[in-house]
Amino acid sequence: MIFQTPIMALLLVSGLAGLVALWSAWFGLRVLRRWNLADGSREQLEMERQTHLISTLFGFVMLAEALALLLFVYNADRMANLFVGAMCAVGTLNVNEYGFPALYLKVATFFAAAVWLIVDRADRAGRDYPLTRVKYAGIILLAPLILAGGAVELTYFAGLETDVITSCCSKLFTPANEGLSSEVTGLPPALALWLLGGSGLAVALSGAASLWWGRGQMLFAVSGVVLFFVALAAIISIISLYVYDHPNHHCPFCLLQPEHGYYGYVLYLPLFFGTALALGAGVLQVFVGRPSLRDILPARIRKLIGLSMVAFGLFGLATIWAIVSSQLIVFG
Amino acid sequence: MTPWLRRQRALADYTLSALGRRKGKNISLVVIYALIVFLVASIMMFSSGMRREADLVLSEAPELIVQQLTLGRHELIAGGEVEKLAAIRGVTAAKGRLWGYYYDRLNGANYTVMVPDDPTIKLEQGQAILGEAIPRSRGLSWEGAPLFLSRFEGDLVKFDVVDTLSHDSALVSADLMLITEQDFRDFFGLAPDVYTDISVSIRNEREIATIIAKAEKVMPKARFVTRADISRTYQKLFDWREGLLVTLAIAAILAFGIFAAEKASGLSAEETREIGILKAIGWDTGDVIAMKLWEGALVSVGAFLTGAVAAYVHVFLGGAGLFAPVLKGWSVLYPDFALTPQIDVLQLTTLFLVTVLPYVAATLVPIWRVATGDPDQVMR
Amino acid sequence: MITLSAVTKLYNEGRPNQMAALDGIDLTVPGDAVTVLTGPSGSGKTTLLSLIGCMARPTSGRVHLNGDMVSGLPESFLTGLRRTTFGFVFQRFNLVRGLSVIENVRLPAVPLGPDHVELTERAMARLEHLGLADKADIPVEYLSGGETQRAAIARALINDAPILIADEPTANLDTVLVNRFLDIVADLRAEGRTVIMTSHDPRIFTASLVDNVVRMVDGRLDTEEAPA
Amino acid sequence: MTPARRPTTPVFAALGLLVAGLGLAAIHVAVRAPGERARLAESTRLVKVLGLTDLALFTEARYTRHPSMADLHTAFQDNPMSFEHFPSGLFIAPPAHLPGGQIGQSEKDFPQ
Repeated sequence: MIFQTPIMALLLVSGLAGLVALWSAWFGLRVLRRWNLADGSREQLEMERQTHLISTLFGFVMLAEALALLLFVYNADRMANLFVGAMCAVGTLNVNEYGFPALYLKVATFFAAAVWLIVDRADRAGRDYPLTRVKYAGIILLAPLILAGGAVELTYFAGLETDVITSCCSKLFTPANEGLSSEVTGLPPALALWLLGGSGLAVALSGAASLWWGRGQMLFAVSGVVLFFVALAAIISIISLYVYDHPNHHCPFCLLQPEHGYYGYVLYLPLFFGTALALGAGVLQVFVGRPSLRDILPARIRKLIGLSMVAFGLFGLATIWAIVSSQLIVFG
Repeated sequence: MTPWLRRQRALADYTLSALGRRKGKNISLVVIYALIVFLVASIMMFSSGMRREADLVLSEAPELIVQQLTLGRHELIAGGEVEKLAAIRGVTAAKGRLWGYYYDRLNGANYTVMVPDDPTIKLEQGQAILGEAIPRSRGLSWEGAPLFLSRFEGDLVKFDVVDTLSHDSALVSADLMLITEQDFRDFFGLAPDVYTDISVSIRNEREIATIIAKAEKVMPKARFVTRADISRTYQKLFDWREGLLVTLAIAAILAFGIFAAEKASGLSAEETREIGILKAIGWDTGDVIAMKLWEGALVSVGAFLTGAVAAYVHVFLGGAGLFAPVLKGWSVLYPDFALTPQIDVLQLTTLFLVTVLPYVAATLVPIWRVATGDPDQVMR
Repeated sequence: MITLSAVTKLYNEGRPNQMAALDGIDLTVPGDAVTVLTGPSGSGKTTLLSLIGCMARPTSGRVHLNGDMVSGLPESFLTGLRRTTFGFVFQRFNLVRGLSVIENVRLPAVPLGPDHVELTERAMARLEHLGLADKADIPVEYLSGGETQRAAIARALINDAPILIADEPTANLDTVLVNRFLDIVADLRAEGRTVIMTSHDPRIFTASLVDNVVRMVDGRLDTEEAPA
Repeated sequence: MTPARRPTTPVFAALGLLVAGLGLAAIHVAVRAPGERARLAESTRLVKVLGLTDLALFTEARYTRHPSMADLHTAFQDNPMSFEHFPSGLFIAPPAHLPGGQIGQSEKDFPQ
């Protein structure tokens, strides 16, 4: 079952990311023990130069993981007709119990790597590398995440049996079923839209506050994350209905199909980027007091928040457009 | 242009000037790389084209085929079974199908002989409708040329060719020979009330499993092939071949990457010195890494784009000429078909990951080794 | 002005072949002057020059550049500082082979991302000034010794660095070329640049435009002959 | 002064052309789509009318002509010399000492 090009590409990415994670975690341990900028010794110099490589490698890992995330969902969709009863990605991911965990770990890796890169760039801007220890402690936490993601993904693909009868989205995402996903589906559309609007407003207000008065950055990050989850819930509960023009089709993956004009990308890409930038801004805000970063960070955080707001704004426009252009009337 | 972009371009300039010093060697490197990408891309485009074709075309195949099995082999099925199947709730219709193979000793080809069961196809006794490849391979070049078939030494049966199936359907009909039921039974010496298998139409696709369960009780020895099974068979078939070939190609790219890594790590003293010079005159480790990444990026992206475009031309404009002999194997009849051109961004993403990633990964570590030299080494 | 206090530089530290190239140097190199480091080979003058030029970090001790401490900076900042403050002319000139003169001259500016046309004009003006404009497009390996040296000087000055650092700039040159080099140094002084070089060539350290001579022996300053 | 020639100019231009090539391919896909739809519709119609189940790609033997109808667990079903179509068959060539028969001839061998 593993003998498929997209699966091989995905495993290749996971394998390489795992290698990078292991190697940089090992290096991170060394940094935590030995890092001393005042020291002019050879070892310190070598460590400083290696940090360049780690940054480069992580940049690649994030890029590859972002592509792999798209590919993972796409491939799940494409393989759906290999499984009895599966009609889209949800069915494929449900073939065994590792499908959805693999997806969640992939998403988590994407956000973690994005935040790490933002911290890394800030660290490089400070004259005394003020965040290096934080950064490498972060890597030691990140490595298990990346490795677990790879391992779960491998288990998932290795356990794919085409003869298993799986549930497809039309079964899973109907309110009658048990479980978390059906509860999300069961979220009343009106409530979902109110929540989405509310968290959007929170993002807009806290973002404006941090851009104009330089405060509320943490609030912005938190509301960004809240918006992310609310938005996912709203996509399943109501937005997808508008895109499909169908009162009972709640699938979050079919949105990515060409039949629906790839509308999912228009929704997900800005949402993911906005959230990653908001998270990055929040994490940087923690370090704003460091002496060597005091002059640099506020401007950077403002920029991140600005970009994040643009991304969230695009997501908002995409949502409104989906509702306005739809034939479906849910309320009224 | 921002300073960042200008810096990137200047780094690329340097990389290219440096590559230009061994022009022949580097160009052949890119060419070989592009060739591998071309092969992988051709395989992927061809396989996915075939998968899609099979998927679309066979979406109208019968919902269910019921076959009699004897000794694990496909057997003729008694006509009485047709009514049993038709009686199951949810079954719209059940029809006995008559089809088989005829080995033509004249040209060594296998024909699929079939009885059409549809009012739109008008056939009289002694007449035949042929698939596109049969007249081609038998050299029946003029209109109305009859087809003579011989079952054994001294035997000759004549069929008037009334029609040839259109070229558009070659992929499913190239070797078909349609004759009437009476001709079929006479030609193959078949008893009057047996069929090759039974095709079953089912109103609601969701009920197929239930219907099979019921039919299994009526016909415990039969085998049931659903439309989904057919589709899966084809998906798997082309997946498998694609997977096998792509694995080989990844191995080739890895070998190629290791070769490139070797080249990068076993850098000549001159090249190491050069990087020392760059660092001494004010390049940062990051600048050197970026410069070397440009080298990798230009080589791999150049090869990727060249390979992908060439593969598109090969598969969709050139009729996948390189694969035809492989696919054709030993068959005499081969449909004259062109795949529906398609370009899939995510397929290109897969191709990109599969071909560019191993190369970049293999060259990254040696690049870093080189980049971490001491800037003051050139002064010693 | 560059100040070194108690600077020590070890090579191969922690290994059996550990060697102290510099041992407790206290030195002030004045700005807006010509300073020559001299001494027998192996006396540590090149190592000292690389520390002054922010090319390497001392194993211990401090280096201040115009009052800012630079010895504790991470390498990337040191590099950034180096490319705007110092221009280097190496003992064997170290031009990149296979590249043309103009490409070589532009190299130190690459990480700064300047406008290409403007940069090329600047480089051509510098080459013009040094009498190399007609050789701009030929590969550096076809240059003669004196031309190579001038190309190296042009490269060192492309970022308009206020301090020129030269390591044995006249090692393989005849008297005519040495005099030509001294003329160039005089020009640079007229432009207000600081020049720091090593040399054991008496034609250099006895030249009238040299303000300062630092003598070294075995990794220490030779205090018997205090700087002139 | 001659305008500076930059090595990236031709290389980036070439890469740009290749990207444009991919773009042209996409246009080609779009232009061909209606005709292809018609062709596929014709095949699909025939499949529906005749109740066909397989592609006529490999006509060597019955289990390659109709993979979905074949008894997949029986290799070399019709002829020991038939070209093995299924995975393991990719690696195993039929024994060379078997009599030649007619298989392997092509239509070109029969000028009529």
